Amino acid sequence: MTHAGFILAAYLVSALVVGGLVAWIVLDGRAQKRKLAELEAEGIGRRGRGEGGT
Amino acid sequence: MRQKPARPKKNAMSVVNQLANPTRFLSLSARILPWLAAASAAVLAIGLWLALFVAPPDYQQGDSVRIMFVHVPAAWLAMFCYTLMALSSIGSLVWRHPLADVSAKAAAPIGAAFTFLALFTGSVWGKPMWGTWWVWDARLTSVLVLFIMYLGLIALWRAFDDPGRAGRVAAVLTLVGFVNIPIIKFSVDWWNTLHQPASVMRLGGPTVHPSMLWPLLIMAVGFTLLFLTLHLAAMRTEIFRRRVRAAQMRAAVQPAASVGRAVAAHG
Amino acid sequence: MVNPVNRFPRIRVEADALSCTRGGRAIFRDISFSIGAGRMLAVTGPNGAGKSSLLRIMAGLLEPAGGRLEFRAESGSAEEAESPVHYLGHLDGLKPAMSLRENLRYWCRIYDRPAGQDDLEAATGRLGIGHALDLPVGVFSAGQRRRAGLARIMLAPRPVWLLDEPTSALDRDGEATLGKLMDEHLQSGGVIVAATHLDLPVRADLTLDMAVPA
Amino acid sequence: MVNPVNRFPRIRVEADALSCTRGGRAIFRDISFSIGAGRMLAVTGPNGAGKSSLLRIMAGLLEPAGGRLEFRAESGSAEEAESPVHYLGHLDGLKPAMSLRENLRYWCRIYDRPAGQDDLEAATGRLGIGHALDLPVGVFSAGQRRRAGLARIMLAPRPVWLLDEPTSALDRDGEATLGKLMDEHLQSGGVIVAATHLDLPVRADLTLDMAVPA
Amino acid sequence: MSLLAAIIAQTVRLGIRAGGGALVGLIFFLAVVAVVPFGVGPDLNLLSRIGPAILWIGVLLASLLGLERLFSADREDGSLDLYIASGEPIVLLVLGRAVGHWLATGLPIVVAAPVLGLMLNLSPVALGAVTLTLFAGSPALTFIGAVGAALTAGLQRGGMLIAVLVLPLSVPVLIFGVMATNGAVYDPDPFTAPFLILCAFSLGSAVLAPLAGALALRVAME
Amino acid sequence: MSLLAAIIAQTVRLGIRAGGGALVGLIFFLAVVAVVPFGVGPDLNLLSRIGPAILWIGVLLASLLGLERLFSADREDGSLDLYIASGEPIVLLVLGRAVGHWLATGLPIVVAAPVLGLMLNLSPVALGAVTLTLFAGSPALTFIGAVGAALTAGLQRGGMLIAVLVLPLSVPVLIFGVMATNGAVYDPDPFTAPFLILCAFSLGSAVLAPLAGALALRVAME
Ligand code: HEM
Ligand SMILES: Nc1ncnc2c1ncn2[C@@H]1O[C@H](COP(=O)(O)OP(=O)(O)OP(=O)(O)O)[C@@H](O)[C@H]1O
Ligand SMILES: Nc1ncnc2c1ncn2[C@@H]1O[C@H](COP(=O)(O)OP(=O)(O)OP(=O)(O)O)[C@@H](O)[C@H]1O
Ligand SMILES: [Mg+2]
Ligand SMILES: [Mg+2]
Repeated sequence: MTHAGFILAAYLVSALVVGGLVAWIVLDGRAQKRKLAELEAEGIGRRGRGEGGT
Repeated sequence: MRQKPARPKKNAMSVVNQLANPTRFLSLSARILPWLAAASAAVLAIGLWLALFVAPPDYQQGDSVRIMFVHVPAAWLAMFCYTLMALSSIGSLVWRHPLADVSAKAAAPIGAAFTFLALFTGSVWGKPMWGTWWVWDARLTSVLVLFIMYLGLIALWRAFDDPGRAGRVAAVLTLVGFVNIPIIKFSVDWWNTLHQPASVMRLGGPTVHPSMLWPLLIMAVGFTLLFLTLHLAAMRTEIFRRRVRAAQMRAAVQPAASVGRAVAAHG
Repeated sequence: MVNPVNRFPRIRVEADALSCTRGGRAIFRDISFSIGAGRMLAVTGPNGAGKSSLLRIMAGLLEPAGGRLEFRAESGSAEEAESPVHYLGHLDGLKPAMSLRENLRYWCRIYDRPAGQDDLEAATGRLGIGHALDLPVGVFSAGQRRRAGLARIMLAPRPVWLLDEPTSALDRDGEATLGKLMDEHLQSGGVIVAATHLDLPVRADLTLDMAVPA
Repeated sequence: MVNPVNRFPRIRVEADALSCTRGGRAIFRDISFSIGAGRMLAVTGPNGAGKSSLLRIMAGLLEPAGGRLEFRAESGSAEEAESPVHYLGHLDGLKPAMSLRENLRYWCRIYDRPAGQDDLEAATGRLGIGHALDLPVGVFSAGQRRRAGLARIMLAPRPVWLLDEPTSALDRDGEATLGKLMDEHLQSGGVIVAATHLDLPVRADLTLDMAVPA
Repeated sequence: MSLLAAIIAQTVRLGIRAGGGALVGLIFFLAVVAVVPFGVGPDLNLLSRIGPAILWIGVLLASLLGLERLFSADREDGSLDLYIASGEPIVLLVLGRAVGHWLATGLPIVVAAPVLGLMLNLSPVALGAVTLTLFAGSPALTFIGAVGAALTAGLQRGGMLIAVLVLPLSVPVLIFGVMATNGAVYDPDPFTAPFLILCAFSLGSAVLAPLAGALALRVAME
Repeated sequence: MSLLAAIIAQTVRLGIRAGGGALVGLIFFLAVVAVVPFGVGPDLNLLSRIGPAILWIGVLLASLLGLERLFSADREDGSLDLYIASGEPIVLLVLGRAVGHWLATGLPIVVAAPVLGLMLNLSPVALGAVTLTLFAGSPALTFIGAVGAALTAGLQRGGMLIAVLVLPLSVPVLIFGVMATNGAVYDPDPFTAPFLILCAFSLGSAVLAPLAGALALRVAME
């Protein structure tokens, strides 16, 4: 292949960026879910006495 | 128990209203998400195989043309994502649609990532093709400006600690930016055609041959599916984040809403 | 100009099932009241109950999450173009670098009630800050600043006064003056809504106690 | 670490003919007092009399224009390197973006009194903000913020407490806790100087009334 | 009208008073422009070639950074609350503040520009051209910046964030400003067209920016 | 030592946390550098010639403007009062805040500089040289800026005023920085001497700036 280095760099970095994005979204999502579960276990989840919110 | 503000505007749009319910959105998206993820993985796999092994090298550009198969979809999505954010911003400003905020906020980092990819793959392609990593060409600079706008939006979001306020303020900026993008594009075009050194090669080149067009289109579909998957997942995360925040605030500050009744002073 | 009667229309303020959400959190709900010209509503409740939030909604600074709020002319007088309310919050809206005179002049121009030399001197004199008319507001003590805020309200008559902790930062003498001003305003047909957790210098006709239900 | 006796030296605070000038204006002059370990001085007076200014001088935040201020060890104990005072002013010195735990940890490191998990939980628990340890301080209400300031003082024992309007923003329950903390501090040989224009939850041994001379 | 005049007058007064930003903006402009020759080196030909660009970029930065307190001060001292409660249109507040800020800060900078141009070895024609284009174009910068100031009014750390938000939006103004200046100096290049576009930017932003700024202030109240 | 570490750690954390200035500083740097070619024109030869200067000026502005809240935040939230009342030396506070700020804001900018250098068509040698000199010289900018931040801690309009106070002081750093960079690229020019002077600036300011800053904070207390 001609320009193999450039092609490799382009695809590798694309994979890294997309992979990083996926990892971030998945991990962040899990962390938020875990926190919400903890709060709900303490009885202050969204079905606590309050209301509203998104 | 959940109380909907009685907004006449909202009543007029009951379909949107149904989707506006984050809980419904969560259950719906949970069902769609696995399929969407699988579909994007499959299409991307096919696309990559075509792009890397099937598509012929270009007679002028050699194998480096394979960069196109990531570069062009990334560039398209960079623009698509901003359009989506602008639409969401209208949703959050006009209808105060709670999911619109979430959608715009979740899209910004993804859009920034795709814009970065377009810039990066373009540079990596430019080095062998033009002999330089970067030229101040009209199209390139427009993408750079778009990238800075994404970053500015992300910074603005991070600067507020109240997500509701952040969402509405960012929506205003998104729309202002959207109005400005054509102006920027057009002025950059003119700027560049006046000053452009003749040595810089025109983008686009010869019309694309079908043997390259198909892989390109499939990659574009794959990228779009990937974007939708990521966006949906990020929206879910954002909803959870807001629920966590609301619950924490409730725990810290005040357990429930006050009520009260006016009574005449005795005597 | 300073004729105390009929400087403004007689107004009735009505709230119906107002609710308020801030930062995604429900602050209060189902607040209703109705108060007519010449009467005063005291809003009480513990810290964080939402007293200030209610006043901000009435001043048009916050969107209510639900419910209805209305300022209705009692006599069938024509709709006024200008807003009927004066808001006195925790902040006094004075530019520290400008003198008291300049600050008051500015607000009079915003309210479109040009105030003459005399009006300024009368109002500030009554509030005990007449001598400070040409001092920059930045050097005022908290109490003086509060009095300057009251002078702003006095200079442009409007029917509805929304007072958030009006006695805060005032010493005894300032409180007495405030009481007199409030009395006069009620007498001339104005409405007062005052949020407080201390005693007010004027007896309220109606009390709204905001509290979290047990 | 939390042994209440002899965590700090017994100190006597003496002021002699202190005077204060701010922005070129004389705020007060000729303030003298002397107060020993285990006793409390209440500083009272109308708005603008200079109560806060006096406390700031004692905390080393303002230079006195004249006079002398001394913190003297009562027992002949060796001079301590560290400053003997804790200052609780209108501002609480908390970073809104950081959690309560991070904020308190930071101050403990500044005071060089490393606080363990337990100390933090004990102090905040007593003040009724234990559940908020991991929340950013920015979302606290004024009362909670005040309690966080008290927790900072509790965590690093020092003999002299300078409290400026300590009850402000506290509700009844918070005031009671503050009273207990002040009592304990006096009992263990500390000194308290508190500026206020409201009632304090603890009876002062000495009162300094800073009336403006007529 | 009297309302708008009152707002403009107050803004100008606050700007030029001690502690106001007008003088600081001017000095900042001087400092930024003066620093460039140190960085680029003392090549006079090069300097005169990029001189108009330097002046334009200096004006851009100085106008953006000075806007920081335009609305956040109003928010912090409570006058924004009072203004909104007064029921007058917020658009007029934004318009008045922006115009006042340009009069107090932008205009002095434009007037100072030719002096600095001398230091950058600009020809007389270039001096005139750069002053004229700055005069026509700097209002657009202020108006666009005012939107940024309104967006960040509720925040503590305004300055740099405003610049970040607004720099990409000001690129067209910069492009046409420099283009018109060069058009006046170098013969084949056009002057009239970019200059008219520059004026159009200023006029257009004078209409649109107050609307967007008012929306931003309104929406950020909460 | 633990005291200094605590201050540095807190500053870094506040900087990189949401709402902190580190990210904004980086984007500001990117935006400023990207805006210059729109003024100067897309001529790559010219850009590569003035590239190091652009990068240095960008770093200068980004470091100075980001310093705005370094001490005024401490003042507004009362932690400056508490720190002084605690009896610990103010010099350490200034030192810790400055070091923390450089770690959170300055370092990322230095790391990003070569990427932007690519866009300005710098040669590999120039890229290396500009990164190295920025690394050696940017602490001096932060320290000098910290003095300005301390001077303006009590004032509302921080950002631009800091820049005005500090720009003249930073000009020597800038000059030697660009000089050393050019020295590495163009053969006859010297590199070692200006580079050593640059390092001396950083070291000297690390000693002097905390002293001056502490004095300024003390005086601004009143
Ligand atoms: C950093 C550098 C670059 C950036 C930011 C960039 C940006 C873009 C953008 C935004 C598009 C989508 C345009 C549209 O659909 O309207 C695009 C498409 C394209 N780019 Fe690039 N590009 C860069 C470098 C390159 C290079 C070096 C080449 C090849 C020599 C190249 C070839 C193409 C091609 C063939 C297309 C698709 C054809 C078309 O839609 O016109 N690009 N690029
Ligand atoms: N900008 C805001 N974002 C989110 N929550 C807020 C905001 N402002 C206030 N709150 C919350 O709203 C609640 C009500 O606040 P409000 O100021 O109306 O109370 P209040 O009754 O006036 O109390 P106080 O007696 O202390 O004045 C408080 O719990 C407060 O934490
Ligand atoms: N930074 C300053 N510069 C100039 N004068 C000041 C400054 N701070 C306060 N003053 C003035 O000093 C006087 C005393 O202020 P101080 O805050 O000590 O009063 P105080 O007794 O604590 O009043 P309060 O009961 O309102 O707390 C006031 O008249 C005030 O205007
Ligand atoms: Mg209140
Ligand atoms: Mg006081």
